[in-house]
Order: sequence, then structure tokens, then C-alpha cells
Amino acid sequence: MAILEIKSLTKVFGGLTALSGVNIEVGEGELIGLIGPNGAGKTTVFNLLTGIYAATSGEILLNGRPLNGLKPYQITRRGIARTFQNIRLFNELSVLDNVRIAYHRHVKSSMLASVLRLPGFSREERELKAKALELLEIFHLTGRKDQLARNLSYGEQRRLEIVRALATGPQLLLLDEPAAGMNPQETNELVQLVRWLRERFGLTIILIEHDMGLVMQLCERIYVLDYGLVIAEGAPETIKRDPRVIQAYLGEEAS
Amino acid sequence: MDLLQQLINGLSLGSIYALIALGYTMVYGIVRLINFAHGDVYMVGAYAGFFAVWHYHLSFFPALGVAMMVAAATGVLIERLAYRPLRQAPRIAVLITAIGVSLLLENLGILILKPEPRSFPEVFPLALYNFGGLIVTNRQMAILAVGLVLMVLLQYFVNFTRTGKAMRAVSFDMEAALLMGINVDRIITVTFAVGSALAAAAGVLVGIFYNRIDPLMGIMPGIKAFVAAVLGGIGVIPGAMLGGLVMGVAEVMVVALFSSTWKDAVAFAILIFILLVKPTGLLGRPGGEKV
Amino acid sequence: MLLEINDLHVYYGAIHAIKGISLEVEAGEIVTLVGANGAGKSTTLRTISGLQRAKKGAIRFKDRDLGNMAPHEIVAAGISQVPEGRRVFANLTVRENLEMGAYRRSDRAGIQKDMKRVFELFPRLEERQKQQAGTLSGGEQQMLAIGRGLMSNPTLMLLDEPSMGLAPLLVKEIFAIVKEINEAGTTILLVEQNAHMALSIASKGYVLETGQIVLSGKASDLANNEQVKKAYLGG
Amino acid sequence: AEPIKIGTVLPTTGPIATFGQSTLNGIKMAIEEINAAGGVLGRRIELVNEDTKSDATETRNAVAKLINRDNVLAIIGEVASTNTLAGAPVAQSQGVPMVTPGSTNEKVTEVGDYIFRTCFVDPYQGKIVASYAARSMKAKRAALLTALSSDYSVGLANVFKAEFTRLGGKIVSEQSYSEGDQDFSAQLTKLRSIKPDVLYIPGYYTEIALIARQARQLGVKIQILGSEGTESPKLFELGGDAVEGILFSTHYSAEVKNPIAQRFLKNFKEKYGQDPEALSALGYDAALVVADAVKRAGKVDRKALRDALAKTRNVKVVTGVITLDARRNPIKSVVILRVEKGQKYKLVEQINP
Amino acid sequence: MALVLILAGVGLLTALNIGVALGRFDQYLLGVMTMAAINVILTASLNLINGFTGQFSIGHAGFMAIGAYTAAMLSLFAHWPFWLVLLAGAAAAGAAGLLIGLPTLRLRGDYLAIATLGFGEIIRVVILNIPVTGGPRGLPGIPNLTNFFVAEGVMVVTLVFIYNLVNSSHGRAFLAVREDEIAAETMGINTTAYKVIAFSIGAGFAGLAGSLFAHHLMFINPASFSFMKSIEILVMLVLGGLGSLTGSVVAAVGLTFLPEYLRQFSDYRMVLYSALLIVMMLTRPQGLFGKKELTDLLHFEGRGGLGHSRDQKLD
Ligand SMILES: Nc1ncnc2c1ncn2[C@@H]1O[C@H](COP(=O)(O)OP(=O)(O)OP(=O)(O)O)[C@@H](O)[C@H]1O
Ligand SMILES: Nc1ncnc2c1ncn2[C@@H]1O[C@H](COP(=O)(O)OP(=O)(O)OP(=O)(O)O)[C@@H](O)[C@H]1O
Ligand SMILES: [Mg+2]
Ligand SMILES: [Mg+2]
Repeated sequence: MAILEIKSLTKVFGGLTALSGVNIEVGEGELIGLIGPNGAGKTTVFNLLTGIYAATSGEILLNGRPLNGLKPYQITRRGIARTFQNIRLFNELSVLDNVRIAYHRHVKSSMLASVLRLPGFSREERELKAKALELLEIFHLTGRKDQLARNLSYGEQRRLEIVRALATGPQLLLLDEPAAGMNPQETNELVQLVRWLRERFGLTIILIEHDMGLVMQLCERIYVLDYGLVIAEGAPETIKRDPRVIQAYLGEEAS
Repeated sequence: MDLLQQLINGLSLGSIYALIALGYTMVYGIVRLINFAHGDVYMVGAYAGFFAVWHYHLSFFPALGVAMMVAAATGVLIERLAYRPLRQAPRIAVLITAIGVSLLLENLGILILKPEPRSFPEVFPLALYNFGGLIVTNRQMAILAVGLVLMVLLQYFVNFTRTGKAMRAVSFDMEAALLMGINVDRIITVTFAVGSALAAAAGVLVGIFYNRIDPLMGIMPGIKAFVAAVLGGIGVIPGAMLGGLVMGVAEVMVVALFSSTWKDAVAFAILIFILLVKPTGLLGRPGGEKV
Repeated sequence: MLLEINDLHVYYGAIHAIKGISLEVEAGEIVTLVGANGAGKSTTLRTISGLQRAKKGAIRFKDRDLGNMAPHEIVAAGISQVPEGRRVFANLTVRENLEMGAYRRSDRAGIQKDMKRVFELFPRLEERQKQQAGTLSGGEQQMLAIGRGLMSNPTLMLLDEPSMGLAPLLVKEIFAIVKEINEAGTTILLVEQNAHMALSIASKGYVLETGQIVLSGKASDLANNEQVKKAYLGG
Repeated sequence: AEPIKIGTVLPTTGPIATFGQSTLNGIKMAIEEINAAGGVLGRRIELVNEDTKSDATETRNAVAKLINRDNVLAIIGEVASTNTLAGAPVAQSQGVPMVTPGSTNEKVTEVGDYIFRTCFVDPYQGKIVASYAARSMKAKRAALLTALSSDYSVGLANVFKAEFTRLGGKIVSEQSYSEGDQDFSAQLTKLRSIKPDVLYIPGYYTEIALIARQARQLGVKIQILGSEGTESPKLFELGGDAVEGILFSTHYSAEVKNPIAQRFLKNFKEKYGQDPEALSALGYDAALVVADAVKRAGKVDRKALRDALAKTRNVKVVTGVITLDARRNPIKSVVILRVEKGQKYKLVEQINP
Repeated sequence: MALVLILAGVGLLTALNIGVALGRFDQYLLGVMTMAAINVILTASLNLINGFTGQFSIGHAGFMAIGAYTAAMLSLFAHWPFWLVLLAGAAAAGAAGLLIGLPTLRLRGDYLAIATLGFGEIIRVVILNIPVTGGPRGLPGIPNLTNFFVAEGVMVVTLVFIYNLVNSSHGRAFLAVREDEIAAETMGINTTAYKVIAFSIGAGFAGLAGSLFAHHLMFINPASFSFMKSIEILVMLVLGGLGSLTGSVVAAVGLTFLPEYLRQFSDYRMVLYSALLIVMMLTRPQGLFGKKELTDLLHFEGRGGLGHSRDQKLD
């Protein structure tokens, strides 16, 4: 069954039609690539999915239930998490706190219990910390846990964003250019990591990426956007040879 | 009839707010500093003009020139000593030093200039024009005209001159501006000099207009100019003008149509309402950051 | 030697980010710095431009010590930088951004000529002259950032990850343009994650690891070095 | 012998610094003259001034500091009722006499039996002006223009309103402004068509001068009535000839033959280079009243001083003759002056208690 | 080490309280100390809004006024018991915070500042104009129920409340809102709700401080809650360090005592005060304590802990 259905999604910014009638369907556990030239509307798809912008028209269904009109935090609670193309960490907070915040929706202690330090509170805080550290360990960030997020290098910040997204406990993970700023070796590691994550957490993943190596290796199915339209959809092999994709995006000697 | 007169009163009061807000918004737009001391530089300018006329017997324009130069120097000095060391610090820290500078200038004023008000010599003779009961003075027109001219000049300066463009670059990304070879410190100095000179022009004109100056004369106008600048849209020069006029008219109209006892409350309520409808001010660009 | 760095140490507070780097760039070449995230590549470039102060060590450019020069003086001396993440002035138009690139120059004719050259390199920018830079797409912004860097008519251009976030087609284009710029006489120090591409256009390369240079040599040698292949080129 | 310490709490900085300093100048002059004449009880008087910034909390602190640290015998101050009301409870609870030279709110002396005043209370002055307007001027329609945030201004306006209506007059418009305002054109334009017989502006010359000037510009012709705050040499400077014709109530007139007043005017001008404001005279008087009471108490003791103050009878001061009543308020005469051409005041009427 | 210092602090406080109880402090000092405690409450409560949640409110004195007037009138006219009066003052101000927060908190930065400034002024003008408050003449004769112990006690409760709140998952949500609202939303945080909650709790404590103030000064008038009072609280907050309760305490106490200390310089008092303010800000632009707490400085790992890194970016 499709976990996510996007039906004729359209988004207009002022006079600019960023998306026009986009249809995307994603099955449970799939790993989908979303590619296309700069400005094609990829990030906009994510922004609509996560409620940052409201769609001009069209419909988004998660597990068959519509997401239209929900606030971003409500959508997160429905199980969608994302990373941002322009990294948006909590810069003045420590790496550990960045992750702990992401567990927000699972916190049970009430505000009053927190203020009064009722017994359940401390236990929950301890568990939270342990869970956060566990995730950081997976991403080799344990050593950085007390650093302010802003002091991490670009690549580290990207990893921390992924950790944070995972900590919200999503079903569907949206990664916006996770490999930007990573070298090929690091990209390779990322490929392994994403695969492992999917198994470990049972995720469905959509990723936007310009690194074709990564996309082709990782994704089972690819949607290609151009000027707000889906111009191609299919398995990596088909996409690679699609003349329209080559013309609009990949360039002549696509490898 | 009365209502029309009130409209003129409002525009006249508003043009004073606008005049002060122009310099305010300029510094505000470039340096992103709520320059609390702007109102006090305005006071310094007014006193400089006062002494130029009263003590050195200069006529209007030379006195205005002296006042603007003194204020520019004051502004630059303040920037050097109190703001520049905080270039990398959080914005709010600079706000606090600005408050400190403001208090310092006010209290120095009380100490040195004495707290009692002084009357500004009549360097600019008053002429009344009566259009069938509607009364307009040449001073009102002068202030509005000066405001409009300064607005156009400033707008031109910021948008079309090399220094103006550099100012905008600095305001957006100081580090990238450095990488362009822009001497950021110099640009900010120029910004303060211009902004302070504008404050002085307002100070002298308002001093003449109301014929009363005192060391604390900058407090209320400073706050009003801040409100006008924000209402018009932070850093938008025509916005400051419009914001000032809207405020002046709003205040006067509350008195005219409602009651003067509630003037300040209703005027603020109107401003808040405008902001709720247009959260980035009248002429401010919707500050949509791209996600 | 155009640029010479000797035993450079840079700190962020207590963090020792650059731990004694020495490197050389000769006039007319393309030199590339490669290395993992957080190795200190950007920090090196920032220090050359004067945005970051070195604790120890010397940076000499055309035999002048850059150590005490302010960033704007360093630009005037002939070094421009295209920073990581583009950093175009979103509130200025494309044309104004380019004018800012030429801020320190007063030779009108020369500026006009360079503006034309930029437009030849990036015809897209010529079409968009009046557009606010903030509304450009990522690729266009990158072109603008490079164009802006060229406008100061630099002797040495520092490029920090110019291909980041660009579509494959554009990546190729950018590298071709970097090469073109270099062939027209500008020396280039290039930081890239796309090490394949970088090493293919560079003459010399340095490999950075946690603030130190661990390998250096001819670019083609590095590209074939097993260690480099494994660590940075993905096998 | 050791000097006797008297504290003053006055707003010498902040928004009404000019009034605080005027008052202090008067007090200082009185003390200097007393000391020059040999002091009281054979001892000099030493003034310790504490600034209040015209802030209630600061006034409280200043009063406490004078009592607990400087060990003053008595305190003169504050001028604003809102500040005095914050300082008085401290003086009362610690048994230190406090004499305010300028706080006109009735409530001030109600704080306790250690709190005195040497100026009018609001009802007294406000009533006299209202009855003058209604009876002598035959005014039927009055308008009010008050400083909304000033307790002094609003206090007087309320009394005026009550008395004027009681006498059959009508309040046709109540307008207000905020302290620090410079523009009154909106209020004046509104009054232009209402055309009241008189406009009562209880407040200070700092605003009245501007109001008069702007009224003339807008062609608003109304008889303006003011209170003692109108009186200042600055009135003419700020208002030009627009202030001519204003009537106001105050404490004394140079025309009334009072040797103390004559001497005060002359010495003040010599010492400070300008004519005194009403507040300077009030400060001077408060100091005289305190010195007189110390003398009568016969010893330096707060309780004795309080008792002596309570018995103040017919003390000759600049503003006339002061007798304190059972509620520790003065009984003294009011004069109504008119501002004349040539920067003069003319005595229009003297009303004795 | 940490323990020793904390014990020393507790000892000092106990000694102080014994001293007060034995009457070793004169009225003057006690009065200023009481004001200091009230200012600490104000500063800490503004810290929740501006420091921890990153909103820019400059109308805090308005909430203080609502608390002060509510409490004063209940004491004067209804003769409620003091503790109930305090709670009512806090509740009234908290409710006002909620009411004002709901519409305005969608404004950002300086635009929000103007709105809060405006509401502060509106509250003041309303008090000036309605008869029951005494208008500009104020309310005299309020019973003197706030003494140093009461003020100190309420201050401690306030500090513990805010500290515990901030050092919890909910507290981190406030911090997340401060850092990046969009990212915070994406983490599942209802940012609007958290902003309104912070605003309302902050306003409530300001109201509490106002109630104490009214019963300390025994007289209130609108001038005590002017825009300048809001600015004074803001200055204390920033000087102590946005996001540091320790800083709020130190700066509020310091800046309450400073003008009193400067009395010895008579006419130069306010000039020196403002000059010192500038110098302090120039020397410690991030505030006396930055975002750190005493416990952070002592390398004392509290439960949960705010988790600030020990190194600040210095460039
Ligand atoms: N908030 C916004 N306001 C106006 N225009 C916008 C906004 N967000 C996106 N756009 C425009 O919509 C189009 C699609 O943008 P989007 O960010 O989705 O592109 P993208 O495919 O992610 O590109 P890239 O690969 O460069 O990140 C672009 O032309 C962009 O300028
Ligand atoms: N502003 C800063 N404050 C503190 N530490 C910093 C700061 N900027 C960078 N660092 C640290 O300095 C080291 C070098 O960072 P730098 O940005 O130079 O790396 P880089 O090689 O450019 O990495 P990337 O490929 O991820 O951009 C990293 O460990 C980083 O965490
Ligand atoms: Mg994108
Ligand atoms: Mg980098």
C-alpha cells in the first residue's frame, strides 16, 4: 500500500509556478530519489510535505489520510521528518541538546511535573539522554556532543541534521541533499548508512540529491522534476537513459 | 473644516516624526541597530544649532550646517567608542550600549546644559497662511518639504551611489562585503555620520518649529521615530516617511474624532493593528526566508 | 612564488583548527585542497583572506606579508574569494552584486570589460541583470558568486566548494569555467569535495586531515595514489 | 558645634530636573542666609541633598538613606506628590519630620502626623480659580487641558471641574496631553469650534508657553487660566507675546508689600542671575518654616521638631504668612496674576483665607 | 570544589537572613534589598521570554503594573489575605500575557518589540484613565506587607520554577523556538503554544513582582511602570546574560544597588551610571554570564543540565 500519495500538487509563489500538477506515489519502505535541475521545485515538494508552505492546490495523503492544512509540528507527529538544504540546526545549543529536542513529541512528563521535578521526570530525562547518545554514536558524533552545533564543520552539521530527523521517530524521512559538502568517500559511507538506517528503523526515504553516483546506487525509483513538472519516473537504469533527463539535467556523457 | 485642519495638524506632526525617523531608519537598516541614542543626537544637534545662532550669531543655513557637522561628529564618535567594539557581539548587546549612550547624553545634557528649557532664536521668521480658515505656516511646509527632499536624496544615495550600494551589501552580509574589499568600518562610519547629520537637521528644524529645546527633548521623538521606522518597514526609507506621517495623523485624528485622553493608547492600538495585518510594516518586504 | 604559507596555526577559541600548514601556489596554476569534512580547508581560505587571524605562521603574497592586512586590503592586493555557500547579496540585483565585486577598482573601462567577460562566461547572468540575487536558483547564485569574484580582477582567486549543490550539468560547466578563467591568466586555489574533478583540472594538490597536510604533490599523482583513492575518491 | 543636618529629596535629574533644581536653589539660598545670620540654636545647618530622578522607588530609598545613614533631623521634599507619597511612609514610620514644599495632593499629609506641607492643596487653589472664573469673569463654559500623566495637573483639574459646575458653569471639553508633548494643535483645533469662555491649564510654563503660542497661530482666541507652575522667567522666552493675558493663581505677588519677598527677589536675582520661579520661592519658604520650628523646639530632636512644626503660626515667608492647620496644611493667601506686556505680572486679586 | 562553593553561598544567605532577623540591617539597606529581590523576579521572568524563548518583549513593566494594581486594589478594597492577593496579581498579569500574546506573537523581532512596547503603553494609559486606579495620582495607603523575607522567598520560588522549567524537555522546546522556529516546528514542537506559554508565565511572574512592589512601596502610580521601567528590566537581563538565571540575579541585584552606591557622587551620579553601563557592556558583550549558570561555571553537572558547551565561538 502506498504510504505517501501526492496528487496533482501545485504551488505558485507570486507569479512563479514552482510546481504544477505533480503526482508522486511512494510505497512502504521504498527509497525514492527526487532529482532535477536547480530550481526545478524539489525542495518545494519537501516544504509542502512538511507543512512549511501551504499548497496552492492538490492533495497529500500520508497512510491514506490527508495532510492538507496541518501545521508542521502536527505533520511531524504524523511521522514525517526532514533535513534542510540550508542547514537549520539549533546553532547555539549543544549537539546533544539538538538531538534531545527532536524527541519532543515522545516526552510524557507534563510541564508541571517538570517544574516540580516529580519522580517520573528524572527517569525520563535519563532515558532521553541515553537514546540521544546512542544515535549520536551511530553517526560518529559522540565526541562532539558538548560542542555548540554552529562550531561543527559543514559535513558534521549535515550528519547532525540527519540524527535529529531520526530522533523524531519518523515513518517517512525526507533528505534534502544530504551529500552536499561530502567527498566521494564520505558519500560512499552515507550510502551504506542510509541503507542501514532504512533497515534498522524501518523507514521510507525520499532523497533529493545532485550526486548521481549516490542516487543511482541508492534509489530504487527516481522522479525527475523540471520546471515544476515530473518529466520522468522510473528505475535508475531507465532514468539514466531517458533523453529528456539527459537533456535537462544530466548532460551528454552521463555516467 | 475642522477635520481638514486636523489633517493638516496631523501631517505637520507626522512630518516631524518622519524627519527624525529618516535618519533613524537609515542607521537601523544598514547596521540593524535600534539606535536608542538617535533621539539624543537629535538633541545635541538642536543645541549645536542653538549655540551657533545664539552665541555665534550665525544665520539659519550656516547654523544648520554647523549643527549637522557637530551631530555627525558626535555620531561617529559614539560609533567608534560604543558600537564598533561590539561589531561581532549579539545585536541586543549593542542595543544596551545604545541605551547607555542615550542615558549618558541626557544626563550630561542636564549637567552641562542645565535642565531648564531654552527658546530657540527666531532665525526663520514665521508666516501664516489662512486658506479660508485652514491655517498653514511656512514652517510646517518647510518641515514637510525638507522631509520629502531628504527622503528622495537618501533613497538616491542608498540605491544608486557606490557607497550606498556598499551599505546595502554590508547590511546583508558583513563578511561577504569584506571579501569584496569593502572597508566595512568606513561604510558604517559614513552611515552614522549621515544618520546623525539628519538627526541634527531634524533637531534644528523642530527646535525652531516649537521654539523649545531641552536636554531630554530627544526621548519621546526617539521612541516615536523608532515606532515610525518599524511601522514603515525596517530600513525602508520611504517607509520611515510614511510611517511618520501615519503616526502623526493617527495621533491627531484620535484627538479629533475620539478623545485626547486616550490618544496614546488608541494610536498604539492602531499601530499594533497595522502590524498584525502587515507584519513587516507598511512598505516592508514580506520577510520570507527561503526554506 | 605567488602565495606562500608557512607553518600556519589557527584557533577557534580553544579549538586548534589548523595545525601548522605550509603550502605554495605558483603564478598561473590551479592548486587544489582536498580533505574530509572539518579538515580545515575553509579555515585556510578564510585566514588567507584575513577573515580569521592566524596565531602563528606567515602568509606571503607577492612577497608581502598578509598577516597584518585588513580583509579589504587583501582584496586590493589581488586576492578574491568565492566563499563557501555563495553568500551573494540577496538584497542587491545581479548587476549590483557584480559592481560590488569591483568595489575597490576605479578604472571604469576595465570594469566594463570585465563585466562583459563575466557575461560571456555566464550568459544567464546577463539575462538576469536586474533580478534580485536572492531569487536566483542555486546554480545561478553560484555563477554570480564566481562572477563577482572575478570582478575584482584578481591575481589569485580562492574558490571554496564551487560545485556544492549544483546539478551535474552545472558542475561540469563550473569546472570548465574555472579552467577557462585560469587559462585567461588567473591563479586559482580551489577547495573541493568533488576531488575527482578538482584533481583533473589542477596541477598540484594538497590533502588535508584534521588541520594538517598529510600528502601533497602533482594532481595526477594524487589522483592515482591508492591512499587518496581510498580515503577521498571512494575507492 | 556640630551642624544640624537637614535632608532634601528632590528630582535634580530626570524628566523634571528643572523643577527639582529650582526648588533646591530656593532651599539653598534660605539655608545660606540662615547660616550667615548665625544659624539656629547656635549651630549651622547643613543640607544633604539626595536625587530622586523623579521616581517613586528612588524617593523611598533616598528618604531612608537620609534617615538611616545621614541621620538628618528633618527632610524637605519631594515636589511631586507621587514621589512624596512613596517617601512619606518611611519618614512617618521612623519618626522623622518631612516637609514638602510642592506636593499639592491632599493625601500626602494624610500619611501621618510627621508629614507637613507649605504649599496649597489642590482643592484650595483649584476652588479659588474656579470661583474666580465663574464669579469675577462670569465664565459659563470652561474647557480643561490637563497633563494626563501628571498628578498635579489632574488633581487641580478635578477640583476646578467640581467647583465650576457647582457654581453653575459647564465644562464643555476635557482635553489632555502627555508630558513631553510639543504639539497641541489637535487639542486646540478642537477647542476652536467649541469656543469655551475659559481654558484652564493646570501645569507648568514648559507647556503653557507652547500652548499659548500654538493657539495664537491657529487663531484660537480663548482666555487661558493657569496655576502657579505658569510663573517663570522662561514663560516669556518660550511663549513670546502669545502668553500675554494669561491669568494664573499663585502664592505671592511682587506688588504686595512684603519685605521678605522683596529681599528674596533681589537676592535671588543676584545669586542666580534670573528671576525665581514659584518653586524656588516655595523651597525657600519650606526651609524657613523648618528653621523656625527648630528654633522653637529649642533642641535638636525629631519629636520636638514635629511638635514645633505642628504649632507653626504666622511665620512670615516669601509667599505670605504661613500657619499650619490641624491637618498640617498651610492656611495662606492666594493671588491671581495676569501676564502683561513687558514681561511683567499684574496683581488682579488677592484672596485671603 | 563546587559543593564547597555552594555550601559557602548557602551559609552566606543564612547569615544574611539571621542578620536581617536580628535587625542588623537598617531600613535603608533592607528597602534596597527588597527592591533587588523584586527586580530579580522581573529580570528572571523576562529572561524566560527574551532569553530562553528568544522573543523580543520590551513591555514587561505593563505586566508588572497589572499585577501591582490588581493586588493593591484587592488589598485596599477587598481586604483579601496577602498570599491570595499575590496569586491574584500573578494570575491577572498571566491572563493579560495570554491575551496579548495570542495575536502578537506571530510578529517577529523588532516588530514584536514595537507591539509589546505598545501594549505596555496602552496598559499604562488605561490605568491613567480609569477612576478606580486613582489615575496619575496613584493608590496610596497600601499596607506594608512585603518585607525582605517575603520578597526573598518569592524570588527563590520564582528562580526554582524557571530553572526547573527551562531544564526539562519543555524547557528545551523554548530554546528550540529561540534558535530556529521553522526547525523547531519540524521537530514536532508547537511553537505558537510554547511562545504563548512563555509569554504568559513570564507575564505572570512580572505580575507577582508587581504585587510585591505595591506592598513594599505602599504607594503605586502609573509612572512607576513606564517604558523606562521596561527598559531597566531589559538592561538588567542583557547585562546578566540572556539565557542565564545566575546572570539575571547578579545583574538585577548589582544594578539595583549601583545607583544607590553612586549617591556619593551627587550630581555626577546618573552620568557615572550610564558610563558604567556602557563600559560593562563593552567588556562583557554576551552579558556577565553569557548563557551559563553558576553550576556550569563550576563544572557541576546538574540533573539534565542546560547542556551548553563550555567553549563559545570567539570570532
Ligand atoms: N519562498 C519562496 N518564495 C518565492 N519563490 C520561491 C520560494 N521558494 C522557492 N521558490 C522558487 O521556486 C522554485 C523552486 O525552488 P526549489 O527550492 O524547490 O528548487 P530546487 O529544485 O530545490 O533547486 P535546488 O536544486 O537548487 O535546490 C525556484 O525558482 C525558487 O526560486
Ligand atoms: N566558527 C567556528 N568556531 C569553532 N570551530 C570552528 C568554526 N568553524 C570551523 N570550526 C572547526 O574548525 C575545523 C575546520 O573547519 P573548516 O570549516 O575549515 O573545515 P572544512 O575543511 O572546510 O570542512 P567542510 O568540508 O565540512 O566544509 C572543524 O573542526 C570545525 O568544527
Ligand atoms: Mg533545493
Ligand atoms: Mg568548508
